[in-house]
Amino acid sequence: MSLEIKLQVFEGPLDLLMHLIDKNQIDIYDIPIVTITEQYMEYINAMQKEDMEVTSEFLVMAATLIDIKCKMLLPKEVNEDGEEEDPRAELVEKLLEYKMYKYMAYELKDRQMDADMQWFREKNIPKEVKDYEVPIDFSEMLGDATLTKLNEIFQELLKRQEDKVDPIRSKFGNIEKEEIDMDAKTLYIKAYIREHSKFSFRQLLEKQHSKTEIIVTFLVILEEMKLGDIEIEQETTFGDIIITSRKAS
Amino acid sequence: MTREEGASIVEAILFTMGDSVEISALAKAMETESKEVKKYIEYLKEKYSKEDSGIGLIELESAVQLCTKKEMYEYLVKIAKAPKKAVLTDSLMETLSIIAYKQPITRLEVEKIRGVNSDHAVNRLVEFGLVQELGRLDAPGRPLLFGTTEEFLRSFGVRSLEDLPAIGTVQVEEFKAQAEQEINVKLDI
Amino acid sequence: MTREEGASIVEAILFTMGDSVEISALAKAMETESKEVKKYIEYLKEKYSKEDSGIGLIELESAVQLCTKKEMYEYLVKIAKAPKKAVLTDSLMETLSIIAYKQPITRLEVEKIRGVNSDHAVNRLVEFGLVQELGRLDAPGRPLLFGTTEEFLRSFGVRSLEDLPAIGTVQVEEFKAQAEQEINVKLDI
Repeated sequence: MSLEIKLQVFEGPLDLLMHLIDKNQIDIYDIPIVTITEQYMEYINAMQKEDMEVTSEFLVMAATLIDIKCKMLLPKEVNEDGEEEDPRAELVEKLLEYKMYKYMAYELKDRQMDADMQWFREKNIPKEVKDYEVPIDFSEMLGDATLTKLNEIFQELLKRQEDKVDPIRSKFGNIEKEEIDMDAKTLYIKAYIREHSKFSFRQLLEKQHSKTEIIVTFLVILEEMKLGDIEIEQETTFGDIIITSRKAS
Repeated sequence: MTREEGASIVEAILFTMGDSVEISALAKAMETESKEVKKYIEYLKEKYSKEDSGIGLIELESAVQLCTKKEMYEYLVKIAKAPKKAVLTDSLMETLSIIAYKQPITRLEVEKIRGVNSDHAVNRLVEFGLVQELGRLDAPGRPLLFGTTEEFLRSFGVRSLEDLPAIGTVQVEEFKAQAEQEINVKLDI
Repeated sequence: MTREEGASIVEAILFTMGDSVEISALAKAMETESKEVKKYIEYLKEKYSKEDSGIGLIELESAVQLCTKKEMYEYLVKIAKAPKKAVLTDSLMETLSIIAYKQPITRLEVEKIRGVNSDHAVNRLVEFGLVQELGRLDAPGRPLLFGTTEEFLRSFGVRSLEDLPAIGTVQVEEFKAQAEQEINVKLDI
């Protein structure tokens, strides 16, 4: 059966299916799956010929239709309640839900056209109101700030200055200067790989202290793996990584 | 404060602000209870219902806003430029209706119902100010949840989400009847 | 068209336009005579003169415009200018104390003492009316000099700057003693 569809663009596979169902005036609860699948495939083929974009969603639906078609040929499956299961049921449900929202979309569009006739106005604040400055409630602003407090704060500041302590940096914890020589680190790890035939990643990390060192170690391991000098195994997620060296002497 | 005075203040505030104003904000400015403000709003609604009023009042969830009456449209278009409204394509309308009825909803759920990736549509609706992020779902990947905005209510003449056109089994039954009728028609030919 | 209908149309048009509208333009949109429009305007003026109206109408030469009644300004201020709560934060207090004791002082000097950029704090204090510009320093760049205001004296209950609590070496010695004491206490544990 040839299908005269002027290739129109559908929102998606469900939209196309709805179109085919409407066009054939089919009862959505009793879809002749063979006919619909044929027509659907015809459309997809036509789309491909016309160089239209056939997105993966259309192909997934094609697969679903063919799957349903196959199941229809097989003896019917029976569910827990002993009822026969219709392989089309899930698709029908999907189509109905989609159709419902499509219908609601039209309903909303009507409402929108109606609401478009109501107009609003721009904000228009009179100059006097715009220029008005809210007076400051000084007693509220000061709160418990007294002259004594003001004096204390200033004394504190002077003291800080005397101590020549940077008020910001003094609040930081201890910062250790890190000196990592990347090249040296890389050489060290490469040497380790040559010296050990099999070792764990954790074992290698034991000698590394800072975050930067660990990151460098990890990167070197990745690099070595890429070069094929080592092999890596990890049995479980977050488990230890076992490294086997091919270059070990 | 008399009802007339109260109503005049609410009117002045709404007129000046143009935009919707929360009833609680009105109450605060007027140093009174929201309950009282609602009385003034009722008074205004009655006043605006008269023939000599070109203005109306719409309620949006817990806020109110002034607007022109629909009957005035024909005169307004003659003198003023129609406010620019976002043109919603079918795919945007579809996505919007799903979000409106199923909110809060994730992108993935919208996609499941439509059968196609809907990220672009959702993003456009957010750009148009009709849809907003509501937070994140407490599930793997913590996907964003979307819902409609106040602008949605205004644009679609809906007072609150409860006011959305009813949806449910009735429609489904109607579809069924329609489908059956269509088949009969076919047979009749 | 009844007077009421005419008035409602004029109202709707003026409401939407916001700006003033020529009477002749109104007449054109309503397909009537200016003379008629003037009658509707009279009707509106009377309607707006009632107690239950927050809106008024102003006539400008041959045009008309809607506006909020002046009596409503106090409420508009409350809603349009939600006051930002003025609070003296620690950083403002610090800056204020430096300006109080070291005035006249430039922004740069304040920054040197506090060790952080204090432009924002100085500006806030000026906004609050506790600090004012005193002039410019005769130095490269001619930086502004700041000092406290009369409001500062009033707020802190000081009659003059000489009345500010004394500060000097005595205090510094006290701190030293205090600090030593603290260390001893620590050692005692």
